[in-house]
Amino acid sequence: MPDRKTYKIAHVRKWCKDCGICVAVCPRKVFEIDRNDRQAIVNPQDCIGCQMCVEHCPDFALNVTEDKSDA
Amino acid sequence: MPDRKTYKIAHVRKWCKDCGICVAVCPRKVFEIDRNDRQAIVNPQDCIGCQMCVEHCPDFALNVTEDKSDA
Amino acid sequence: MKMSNLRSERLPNIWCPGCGNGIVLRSLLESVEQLGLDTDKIVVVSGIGCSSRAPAYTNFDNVHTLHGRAIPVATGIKLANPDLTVIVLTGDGDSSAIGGNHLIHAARRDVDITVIVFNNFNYGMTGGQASPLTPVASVTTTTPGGNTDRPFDLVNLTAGAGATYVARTGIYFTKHMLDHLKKAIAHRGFSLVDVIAQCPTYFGRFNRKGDAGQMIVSQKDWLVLKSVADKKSPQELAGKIVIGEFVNIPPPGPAVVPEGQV
Amino acid sequence: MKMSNLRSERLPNIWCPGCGNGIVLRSLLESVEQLGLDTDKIVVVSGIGCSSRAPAYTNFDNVHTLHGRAIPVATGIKLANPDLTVIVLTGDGDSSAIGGNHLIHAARRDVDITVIVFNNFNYGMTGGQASPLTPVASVTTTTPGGNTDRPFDLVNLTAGAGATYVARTGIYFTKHMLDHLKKAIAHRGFSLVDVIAQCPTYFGRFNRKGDAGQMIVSQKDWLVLKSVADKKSPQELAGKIVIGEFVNIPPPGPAVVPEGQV
Amino acid sequence: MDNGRFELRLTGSGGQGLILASIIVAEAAIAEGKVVTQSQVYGAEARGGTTKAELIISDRHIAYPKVTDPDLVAALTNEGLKQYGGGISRKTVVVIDSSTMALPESLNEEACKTLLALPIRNATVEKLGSELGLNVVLLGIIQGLTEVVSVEALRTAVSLHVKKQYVDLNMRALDLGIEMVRESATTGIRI
Amino acid sequence: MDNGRFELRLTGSGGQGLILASIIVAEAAIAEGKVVTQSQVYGAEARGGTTKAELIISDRHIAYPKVTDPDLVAALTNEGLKQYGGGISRKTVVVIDSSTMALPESLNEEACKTLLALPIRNATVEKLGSELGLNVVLLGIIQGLTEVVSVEALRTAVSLHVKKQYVDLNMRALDLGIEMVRESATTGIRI
Amino acid sequence: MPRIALMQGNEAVAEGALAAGVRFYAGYPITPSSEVAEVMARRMPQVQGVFIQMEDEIASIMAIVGASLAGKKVLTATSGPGFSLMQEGLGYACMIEAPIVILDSMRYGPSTGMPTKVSQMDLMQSRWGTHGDHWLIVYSPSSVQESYDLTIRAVNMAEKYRTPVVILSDETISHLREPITIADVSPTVDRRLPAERAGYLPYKTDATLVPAIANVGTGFRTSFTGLVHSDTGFQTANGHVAEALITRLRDKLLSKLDDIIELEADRVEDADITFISFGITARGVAEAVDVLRTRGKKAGSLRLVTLFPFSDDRIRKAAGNAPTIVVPELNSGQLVLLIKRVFGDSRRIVPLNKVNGDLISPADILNFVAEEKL
Amino acid sequence: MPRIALMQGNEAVAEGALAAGVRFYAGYPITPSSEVAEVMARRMPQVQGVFIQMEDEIASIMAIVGASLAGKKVLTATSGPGFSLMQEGLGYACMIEAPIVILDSMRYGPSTGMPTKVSQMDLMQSRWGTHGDHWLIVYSPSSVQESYDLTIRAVNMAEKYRTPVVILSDETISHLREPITIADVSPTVDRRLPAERAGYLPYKTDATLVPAIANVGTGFRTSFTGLVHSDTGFQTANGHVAEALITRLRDKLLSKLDDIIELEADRVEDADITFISFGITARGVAEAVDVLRTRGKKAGSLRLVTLFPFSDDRIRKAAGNAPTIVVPELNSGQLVLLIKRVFGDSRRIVPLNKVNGDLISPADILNFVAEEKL
Ligand SMILES: Cc1ncc(C[n+]2csc(CCOP(=O)(O)OP(=O)(O)O)c2C)c(N)n1
Ligand SMILES: Cc1ncc(C[n+]2csc(CCOP(=O)(O)OP(=O)(O)O)c2C)c(N)n1
Ligand code: SF4
Ligand code: SF4
Ligand code: SF4
Ligand code: SF4
Repeated sequence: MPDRKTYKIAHVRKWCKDCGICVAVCPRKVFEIDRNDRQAIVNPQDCIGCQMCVEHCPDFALNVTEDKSDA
Repeated sequence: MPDRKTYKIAHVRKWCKDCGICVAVCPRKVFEIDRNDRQAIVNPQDCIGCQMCVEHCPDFALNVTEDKSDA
Repeated sequence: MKMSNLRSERLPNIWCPGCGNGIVLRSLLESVEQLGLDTDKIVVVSGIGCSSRAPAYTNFDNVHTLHGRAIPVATGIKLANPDLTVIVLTGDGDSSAIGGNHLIHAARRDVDITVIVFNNFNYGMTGGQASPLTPVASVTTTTPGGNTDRPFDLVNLTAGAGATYVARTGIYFTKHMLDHLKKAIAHRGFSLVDVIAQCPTYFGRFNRKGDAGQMIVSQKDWLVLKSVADKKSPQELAGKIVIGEFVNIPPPGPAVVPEGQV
Repeated sequence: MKMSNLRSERLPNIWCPGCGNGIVLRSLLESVEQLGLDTDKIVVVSGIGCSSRAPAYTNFDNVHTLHGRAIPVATGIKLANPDLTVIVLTGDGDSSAIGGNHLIHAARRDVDITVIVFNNFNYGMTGGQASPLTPVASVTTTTPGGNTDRPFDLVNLTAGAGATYVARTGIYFTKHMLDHLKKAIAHRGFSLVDVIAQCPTYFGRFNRKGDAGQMIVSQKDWLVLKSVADKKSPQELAGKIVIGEFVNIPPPGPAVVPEGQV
Repeated sequence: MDNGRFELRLTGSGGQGLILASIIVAEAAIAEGKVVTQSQVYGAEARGGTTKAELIISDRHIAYPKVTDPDLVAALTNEGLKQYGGGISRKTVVVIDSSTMALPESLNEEACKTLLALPIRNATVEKLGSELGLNVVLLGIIQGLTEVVSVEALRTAVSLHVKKQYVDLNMRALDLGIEMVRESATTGIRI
Repeated sequence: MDNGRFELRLTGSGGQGLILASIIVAEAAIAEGKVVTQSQVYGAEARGGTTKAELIISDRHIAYPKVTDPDLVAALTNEGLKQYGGGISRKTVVVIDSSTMALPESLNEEACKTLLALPIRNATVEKLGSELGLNVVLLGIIQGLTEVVSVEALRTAVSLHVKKQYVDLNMRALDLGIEMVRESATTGIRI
Repeated sequence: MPRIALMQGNEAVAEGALAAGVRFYAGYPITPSSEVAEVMARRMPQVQGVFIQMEDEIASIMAIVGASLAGKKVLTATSGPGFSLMQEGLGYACMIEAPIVILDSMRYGPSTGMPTKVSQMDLMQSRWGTHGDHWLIVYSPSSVQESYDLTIRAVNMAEKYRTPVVILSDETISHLREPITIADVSPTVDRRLPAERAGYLPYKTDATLVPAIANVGTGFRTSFTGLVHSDTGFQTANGHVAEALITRLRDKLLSKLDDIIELEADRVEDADITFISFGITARGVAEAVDVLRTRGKKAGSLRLVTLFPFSDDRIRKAAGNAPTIVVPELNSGQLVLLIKRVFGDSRRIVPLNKVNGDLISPADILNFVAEEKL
Repeated sequence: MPRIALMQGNEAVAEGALAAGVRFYAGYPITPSSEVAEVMARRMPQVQGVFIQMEDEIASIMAIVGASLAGKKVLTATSGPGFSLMQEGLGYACMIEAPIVILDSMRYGPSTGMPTKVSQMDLMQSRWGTHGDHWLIVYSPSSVQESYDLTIRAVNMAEKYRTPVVILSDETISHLREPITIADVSPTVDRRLPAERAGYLPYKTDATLVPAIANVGTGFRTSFTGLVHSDTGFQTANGHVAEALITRLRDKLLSKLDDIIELEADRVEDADITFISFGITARGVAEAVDVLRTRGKKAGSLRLVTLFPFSDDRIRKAAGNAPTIVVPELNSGQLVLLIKRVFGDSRRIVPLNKVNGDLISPADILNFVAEEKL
């Protein structure tokens, strides 16, 4: 996908409670609750920056910003 | 006024507080607050039995019944 | 009317000359009489205030509680013995100031009690302070410059809380008052009647409403029947209070949610 | 969004995994940010409950009061210093059970405070008992057979009490929530926003609402925008809750009654 | 005013202005450098019931603030006298309003120093046109009988409590009271 | 179980079923004619935090109801052991879940009688298919280690607390725990 | 046949109340008492009783007062903050002589304090929390069994003396699980009711000083008011009546101390050091006394099962003659104030206080005795 | 120039508060305190202050707490029933250290009792009404002048020690009119405020033990909670912090008894009989002592101006050596319980109680002394 913006997903592990809300609200299945009941960022490349996860994370544990590193 | 009904107005003096409500609500000026600030029944003969005074007396001090004594 | 339910041995009552409370009391006694209720099964419950002394003049069981607390006591009585007719006699302060929470919760729960508010727009018993029903600009001992707080509209408040019967009436309109008290008492579920009464000693005097007689007769001028008011514009109704029946939701059939369903 | 008003040194917060409170908190912080308010002049006041712990995570002055008593404290603060923006963060129990009277009186007086109700339909902090907003038939620790008491509709209740701004929103609808929080805070006079949040630990678990993610996403199904709801029949709306702005009365110009007039 | 102390009790029914009357005497006494304590009973919230106002005037600190040994008791109703006649003794002067009250039989020569029955209400209505000012007439009577405060001090105190347009009326009321005492020396019923 | 008294403490995080586990042991002990007191701490209203459940089993009346001198401490999290490791002494057997916990350095030979590190979580997931039943596995471990209650009593107590369809699973869990202790004699890490 | 069941203190209070005939519960949840409400919510429907969750604690106490007047045996449960809110209603119940029972499970205060931590800080409040002169009974359980038994007793005493009874428990006992013995039938007492409608005077009393007031709805046309009232139940401002009423309210309890007061003395006769304590603290004391005795130290314990009425006399007699009296309690010193009054300068009275949210353990007591060289 | 004005006790409390800088009043009317609200309703607008009538007493105390946190000096006034309702809020104010002043004008209780009759029945409640360990200051005026002066003092003490202060007055003093002397300017004390935002810790204290907490809205981002809290003002369930907090709350007052406690002794030095009393009752005592002295009986009086903190020590010292101590009070015996504790068996402690709604007059005392052969 040329020209498509990419995003950096920052996750504050020590604030996260692995509640799975990000998993439920993300339209792109970026997150997963893994076998250890832990939140995991599995498909960061699919992120479209919609901020659903950020706005619904009750623990302020997510931040999604446009990745300008390769721009 | 032939045939016109007449009424007996019973007044319980010891319950009456001379508030003057009967004076105000009576359509026929049957009552008066006299010079001594006391309630007085001055025109009993004009009573039409409407019960306005009875129903508005806050002290249960009035009773108006049809006078059948001369019937 | 025979006043068989009047506890006449306790008369004269403690109220001031011209106080409207006795007129509401009379109407209550008459409604009970006309409804043909079993007087052994009636409990009148009140809070604290001039109006809350009313139960003492009825020949029913009576419970004079704490300021604002008649409704939870009444709730306890009714739930403990659902056969009883439980009637709360309360003042505007008692019911809507300190007792406001109980009022809205009883309305919400639709407890089958009847609340009769002796609404004289102020706290009579403590010397004429403002109540939550004191109209804007009225003078009371705690609003010497005129009340600036907006009053509740008890009808809106209790309807908003979920009451299933709400009416308003005025002591001048004795027939109207009697009718609505009867309907409220007969109503199954929470019912409230806001009865516009009068306190000539304080509210009347401070606001130059004239003597007791003038105060009562003037209700003709500033109370408007709902049927009439419905046809008027807000401007025409400025300064007036509408009386009539505002909410009358019949009780639902069987309990809303059968136990098994949940 | 920068979260400059988040007291991040106090994170992680005490709430359960998936609790909705943090989402409301975030929205509050964002609304204050977007409104550009002077953060030195903001006081957040709360009662007791899980939700009432929210102020501790804001970098504003915060006052954690007693169960149900945030509103009178907020009233005291606001009247003592009208320059301040005073925001009450409260739970459904805190605001509408024990605090119900203060709620309706603040609405009546139109005190210029904003009340944000974190409405999770139960008492979270004490272990999931029923609140006055618990829907009929819901299971809680004090309604093991399903709730039979009718809940308040906070919108009707506060509108009936005289509130000048009332809205309802849900935490799934973050933009909607943010918009209405901003409008409420900006409103001059009493404002309330009923925010449908979630308690997966108790209400969700007892009522089989699924996990936190399912609970939040399901708001799409049972919360209906007012604009949409206005076009629907009561039957179509059964089991749904309508969100949107319900009351928005602009403040009157000068004081209703000039001193001299009375 | 034995040992520099004077105890006054006024009784009647609510609305007769007795509390105000006692306050006015108190203010007059203060203006003359006296110490006072003024008090009243509040009925059990009933309105228009019987009331009592009390005043102690003294040259020095007053410890116990209630009247126990009244020098003067003025009653405007029999009920008031009945309820609040406690403590009347051989030193007490009792004033009653003979226009509205029956002579209290109990108050014979043994019971009090003097019983003075004056037609207070009738005189007020007759001379001042209405009952308005009756409590000030009573003030005049108190002054006339006891001189516990000066007429001047009383005039000043009264005028502080009435609207301008009524000052005149009230001064006449005061004079009327003083006059009634004077006349009573010859015409009033002293028992 | 010196002098007829046994003190047990379980610690871990909320939701692991430790309180229920302690209740089940309590019920088993009661069925065998013992006296018990069971208690727990409630965190400062925070959820999912560290918890502790305590149980005293005794032949006779128990006065002070809290564990002060534990015979057995079983911990499912390091945080739990840290917060509620108080009172561990030379008489104490300490069990930890080696699948999720680091070996606590403080618990050397001086500090306790035995430190037994068992892979409780892993074994549970492996043998029973999920973490469900972990607390019952722990019960088996407790039984296996102490025999403070009989296996039979424990089986009965467990079955009173689970739905019919899960009885089987739980009995297997119990057995697994007992088995783990038995094996640990040879394979478990005892320090 | 009596059965044995493992239950929490809170559950025991609920079950004890049910066994005593309580059929009306109104309450408002609060840690650490909420389980009482939760048990009642489940159990009341099973016994045709009423459970209602009210809008707050004020409504809760007023609702049980109402139900009591309608003839039910009633209970509410709360903790410090809620107990503070109930104070006005409690005084009302004293004044109208409504039989009601209130559990106050003490947590750490003041104010919201530490909701999940134990304390014994409401001791004085349980006696003096409401305004005006009043008297009531306060019981203090030390175990789950006693939570059950004393609740039955509280309900019975409330009915017998037409008085509010407070069960002053605490967070630890509320949440402690112990096996208790439950009798098939428990002794119950019902309030005395009037027989004759003619000449019925609700507050007229005989030698018992306890009025036989009719329940509402039974045709007696009875009257209740929190104002000073005469025998009729109607208000009066008569000073003599007021004095007689207040005096009777006092004497109806203070003349029955034999029936009301329970004190548990353990080895005080020959003690050199006696501990006076109540509630959960007494259990640490019991163990410490045992240990001290094994160490040759003559220790004894007096446990106050009934906290109020508090009889200086009885406590003086029951406490034995130890020259040193230690008063351990989970507060900054409340019971010790009363004990000082009881003994004046005749003994050495030593307070032992703990205010960190933990219990006073046997070790704490032993250390204290050692450190203070008692 | 000081001026003299005739006013009622209630008016004096209101005017005293205004003189002390009170600019926020929230209240709910109740006999016999309502005039305070009425005066404030009139006077507050004149001084740019705020008067608000709240929906009940709970809201009243919480509103003054709020206003206090926003920097105002505040007052509310009530009587027994309202004071009972305020108890939870009072404990909150103790815990967060909010300077507030409450007038409780005592009427006859319990419950609604006799609203227009005097009593001294809330004495113990003023100390123990709320749950949990707490400390506060209680003053008791005996005259209208003292109602004025002690109100100023109460406001100052509240600010100085960041504590609730109760003025425990009564129906008689509230309605008594006496001339009082009003100074042009009254001594006022303002709460200490923090200087530095950097490193600001609201509950960090120095040797004074009184924290310098910022007012809200001043940029300090301060935090208040009724939960146990650390120096930061934020909640903790740490037992050590809890213990330290409770201990400091106690010591900040108990270490300043010289400043807080005022006792008025009159001729106790050589007395054979000493009366210990407070409030209105002390005035009957004063007259009785005079009479007894003229009769050759060596009588003395100790009047407690400060009721709480109650220092056994100071009272023992101030009371002199009379072998007989009479404790007259308008209740069934409350102060006497404390006095018994103070003196143990070393003196004869005689209660003199009146509970009919009237005052204890000098004659009552003289008769009592005669009848009891004291
Ligand atoms: C807890 C409490 N607060 C305040 C009071 C004082 N009080 C008695 S009656 C009353 C107000 C009465 O007003 P309302 O209910 O309108 O009745 P009214 O006297 O006007 O009939 C008040 C404030 C009280 N008795 N108890
Ligand atoms: C006077 C008083 N009563 C009861 C409580 C116990 N209590 C604390 S929080 C709470 C209910 C909280 O429910 P809600 O306001 O809905 O908040 P949530 O915890 O659900 O966010 C209760 C009953 C208390 N702290 N104080
Ligand atoms: S920003 Fe949107 S797409 Fe990206 S991870 Fe979050 S929810 Fe998923
Ligand atoms: S209305 Fe009744 S109380 Fe009033 S004056 Fe007439 S009779 Fe008397
Ligand atoms: S004060 Fe007002 S309400 Fe009370 S009795 Fe008098 S007129 Fe009626
Ligand atoms: S109990 Fe409920 S409301 Fe409280 S933190 Fe947990 S999820 Fe949130």
